[in-house]
Amino acid sequence: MSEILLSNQVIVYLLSESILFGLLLIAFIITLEILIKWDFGSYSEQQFRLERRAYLVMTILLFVFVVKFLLLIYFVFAIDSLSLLVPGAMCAAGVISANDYGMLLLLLKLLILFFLLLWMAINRYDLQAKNYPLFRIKSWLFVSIFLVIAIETGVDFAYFGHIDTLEPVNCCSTLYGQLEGANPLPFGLNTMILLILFYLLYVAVMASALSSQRVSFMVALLLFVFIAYYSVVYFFGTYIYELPTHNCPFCMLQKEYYYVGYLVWGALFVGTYLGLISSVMEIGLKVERNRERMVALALLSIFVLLCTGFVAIYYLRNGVFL
Amino acid sequence: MRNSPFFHFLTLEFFKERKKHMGVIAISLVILFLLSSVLFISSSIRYSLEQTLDQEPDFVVQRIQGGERVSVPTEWMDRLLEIHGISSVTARVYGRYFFKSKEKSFLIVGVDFMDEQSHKALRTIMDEVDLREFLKGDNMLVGGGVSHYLKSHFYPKGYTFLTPKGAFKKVHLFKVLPRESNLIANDMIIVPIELAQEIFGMNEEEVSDITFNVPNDDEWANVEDKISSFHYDLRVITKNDIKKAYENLYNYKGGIFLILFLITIVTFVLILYQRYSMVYSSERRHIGLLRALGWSINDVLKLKFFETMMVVIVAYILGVGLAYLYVFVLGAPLLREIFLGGANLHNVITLVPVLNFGILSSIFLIYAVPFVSAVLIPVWKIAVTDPKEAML
Amino acid sequence: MKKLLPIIVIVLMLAIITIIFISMAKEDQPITIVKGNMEMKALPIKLNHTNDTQCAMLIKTDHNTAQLAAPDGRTWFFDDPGCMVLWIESKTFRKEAKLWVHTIDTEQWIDARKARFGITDRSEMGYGFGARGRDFNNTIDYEEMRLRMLRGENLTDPKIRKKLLGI
Amino acid sequence: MIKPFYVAGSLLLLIIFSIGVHYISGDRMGITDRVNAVASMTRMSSPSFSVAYYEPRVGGTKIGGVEKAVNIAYPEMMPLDRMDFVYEK
Repeated sequence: MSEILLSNQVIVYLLSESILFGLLLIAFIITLEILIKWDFGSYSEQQFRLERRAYLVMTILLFVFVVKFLLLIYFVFAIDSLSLLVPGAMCAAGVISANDYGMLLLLLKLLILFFLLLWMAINRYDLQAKNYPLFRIKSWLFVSIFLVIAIETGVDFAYFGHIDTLEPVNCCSTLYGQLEGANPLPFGLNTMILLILFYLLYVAVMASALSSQRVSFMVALLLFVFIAYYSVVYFFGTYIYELPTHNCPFCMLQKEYYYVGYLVWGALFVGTYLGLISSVMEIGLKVERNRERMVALALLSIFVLLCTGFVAIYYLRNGVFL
Repeated sequence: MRNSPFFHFLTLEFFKERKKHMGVIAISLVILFLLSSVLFISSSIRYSLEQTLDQEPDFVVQRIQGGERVSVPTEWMDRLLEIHGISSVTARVYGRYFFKSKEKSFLIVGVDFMDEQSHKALRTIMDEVDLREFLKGDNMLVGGGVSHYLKSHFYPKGYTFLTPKGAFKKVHLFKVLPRESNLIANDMIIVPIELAQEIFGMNEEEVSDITFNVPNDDEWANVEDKISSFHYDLRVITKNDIKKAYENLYNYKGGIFLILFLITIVTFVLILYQRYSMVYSSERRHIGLLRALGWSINDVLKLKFFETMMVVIVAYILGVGLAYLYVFVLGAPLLREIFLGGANLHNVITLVPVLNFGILSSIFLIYAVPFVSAVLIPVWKIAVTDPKEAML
Repeated sequence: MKKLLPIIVIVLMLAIITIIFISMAKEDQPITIVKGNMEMKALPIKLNHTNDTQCAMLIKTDHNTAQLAAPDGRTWFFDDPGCMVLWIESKTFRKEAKLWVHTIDTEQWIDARKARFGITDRSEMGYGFGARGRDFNNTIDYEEMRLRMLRGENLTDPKIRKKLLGI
Repeated sequence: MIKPFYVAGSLLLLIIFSIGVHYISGDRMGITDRVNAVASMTRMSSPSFSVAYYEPRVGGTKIGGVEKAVNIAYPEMMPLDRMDFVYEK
C-alpha cells in the first residue's frame, strides 16, 4: 500500500482531487443557500447578494470542469505508469482491475465529465437568456453532480489505498481475451455482424442528426457508443496493435502505439457527450443546439475514419486482413 | 486576437501593475524550482537505470542459506545449459571488499573477458584499451570513486588485497572507468574472473551466482517454475523484480519529498489567498470604474482569470527552465547528494536530460491547481464589485 | 434528399433492431451457472459447454471436476477441486454450500467434505489434488486439502513439486 | 496586445526553445552508452549509491525480499533513506 501512495503521480492526483472537492464543497453550500432563498422577483439586498454568489459557483464549476478533464487524462496516465509496480499488470487494464473500486472509479469519472459538460451547456444558454430561465434546473443539476463527485473522491482514496503490490493481477489478455468457448460480445454478435452494426449505426446517427430527428438520434447515439466500444476492443484494436489476439482498451494509450488511444477514445466520448447534450437540451428544454451537434458529428466521423483507417492501412501494407 | 481591445487592455494592465505580480512570481519560482529539480534528478537517474536494465540478464540464479546469498557450484550451470530455450548462461563473481575496518567498501566484479559480449562492451567504454596487456598480469579497471579513494590513501598505482586465506594479492591499477559510467561503476573494481575468485577466497568450482537469458518472453514463467525446482536452496530472480525495486526506490525518495512538499504548498496557498485578498481590495475602485463603463461581471472574471493564468504560466516556464539549467546543465550540485547518499565512496554522476509528459504535467498540476484554487475566491470577490464603488 | 432522410433513418433503425434480435435468438453462450437447484444435488455437467468460474476454462471431461451448490439453488462448476476451494473462500455461503467432487477412482459425485484427496494426481489446473471415494495411501481429507490450496502448497509450487515428485 | 508583452512572450519562448535545443542536442547517448556498456560487461546494473556497509546495493547483488537492512550498530534505528519505520509492515 505504501508503495502506491508514494508514487508521484498518485500523490499529485489525490492532492488535486482533494482541492477540487474542497472548492466544490464551498460551491455546494452556497448553492443550497441560493436554492432555499432564491426569489427572482425580489429586489432586496439579499437577492443581489445571492446573484453575486451564483457567480462564484459558476467560476468554481468552470475551473473544476477544466481540471477534471485534465485529471482524467492524467489519471489514465498515472494508472498506466503504476503497471510496473503491480505484479502481473502489463498496462492500465491490470491496475484498474487490481480491486473492485477501479472500474467503478473510471465509470464515475466518465459520468461526471458528461454531467459537467451538460451543466456547462445549460449555463451558457442560461446566461445568454438574461433572465435565468434555467436557474433552478442548473442548481439541482449541480447538487447531484456534487453528490457524485463526493462519492468519486471517496472511491479515489479507497482505490489507491487498496492496491496490493504483492497480489498478482490479471493482465489485459486474460481480462479481455476470450473466455474459452464463450463469446465476449453482447447480444451474441459475431465480429462480422458487429462491424455491420457499427457502420449502420454510424449512418443512422448521421442521418437522424441531419434530418433533426432528436429521439432517434439519441437512441442511435447510445447504441453506437455501446457497439463502438466493443468494436474497438475486439476488432479495430487488433489492427492498432497489429496482433489478432490482442484485445485491450488500455494498451493503445501507451507510447508503443503513439498514444493513439487518447485520440480514439477522446473522439468517441467527447463526440457522444456533445451529441447527447444537444439532444437532451433540445428535447428537454426546447432550445436549438446546432453547434454542439455539428461538432459531435465531426468528432464521431473522425473516430470512425480513424478506426477504418487503421484497418485500411494494414490491408494496404500487408495485402491481408488479420 | 492581436487587435482585440480586451487583450490589449489585459496586457497593458498586466505590465502596468507588474509590481503586484512580481512577489507572487518570485515565491512561485522558488517552489517550482525546488520541486522540479528534485523530480528531474530522480527521473534522470531512474531513466539511466531503466536503460541499463536492458543489458541486465533476464534471470539470476542464486543459492540461499539462512537468507544470505552463498557461492554456487559451477555444476549448476551444466544443468541450466541442457534446458531448451535458455541462452547465454554466464557465471558472475562479485562481492564487496572492505577497505580496512568497515569504513569504505568496493564492489569487486569478475568479468570473463573472453566472452564476446564483455569484449564488445569493453570496447565501447574505452577505445584504446589493450586487452592482451590487461590480461597479462594482475590488473584491474576501477570506477571513479575507487580511483579517487585509492589515490588519496596513497595507493596511486594499485592495491594489495588480503584474501581470506591470508595471502596478499597485489593488483595493478590499469585504467579508470570513464566518469559518465559513475552511476553504476563508481565503487566498482573490474578484474578478470579468476582473480576475483582468488580475492574472495573461492575455489575454481565456485561462483557468486549464475545469469541467463530467455529470449522468448512467453516462456519466462515456465522457465522460472522449472528452474526453481532444481534445488531447495535455489532462488530465481527475474528482471521484473529488479525493475520493481528501482521503481519503489524512486517512489520512496521522490514521494517522501512530495509529501513533505505538501506542507509548503499549503503554506503557499494561504499566502496567496492573503496576498490576493489584499491586492484586490485595493483595486476596488478600479474595477468599479470598469463596471460603470459597462463591463459585465463575466468580463471582469475573464480579465482576472487571464491575469492569473499569465502569472501561472510565466512562473511555470521560468521555474522549470531554471531547474533544467540547474540540474542538467550545472549537474545539480548539493541537491543530488540527497539521492546518492554519503556513507561510502563519494559519487559524482552525470545526469542525462530527461523530460517527459509525466513529470511536466505532475509539476504543473501540483502547482497550478492549488494556485488557481487559492485565487478563485478573491477574484470573484473583486469581480462582483458594484459600479458605485467608482464614485467613492 | 431532405424528405428521404427520415425514411432512411427509420429503415436503418429497423434493420439494426432486427439484426440485434436475430443474433440474440441465436445466442449460444457456455454455461457458467445453473439456477434453481434447490435440492443442492450434483448436476450432470454439459461437457464442452460449461465454463469454470474460477479459471474460465472450458470443462472438457468429467474426470476430477467439482461443483458447488449454494443454498439459494445457484450452482457453479469447476474443472479442478482446487479451483472450487479458491473460489468459495470469499463467499458468504461457504459454510452452507454443498460441495461436490467427481471422484477419479469410483467415478461418481460425492460430497467433497467427505472425500479423500490424493496429492500427486493429474488435475486440470495442475494443483495435483485428485478426489477419491476410497481412502488410499497418502491421501488427505478436505480440510487439509483446502488449507494446502489456500497456502499454495500444491504442485504448482516448484519446491513442493520437487519434494513430492522429484522433478 | 502591447509591445512589452511580445518581448516578454518571446523571451519565454526563447527559454523553451533553448531547453528544447539542449535536450535534443545533448550528449544523451554518450552517457547512456557508457553506463550500458558497464552493465553489459559486468551483467550487473545495480546503482552505485554511496551506501553504508550494512546496507545492500539495490539490484543485482541482493534482492527479492530476503534481506532487510537493519543498522546493526543501532538495531532500533532504521537507516534514514528507508521509510519502513514510517509505515508499519
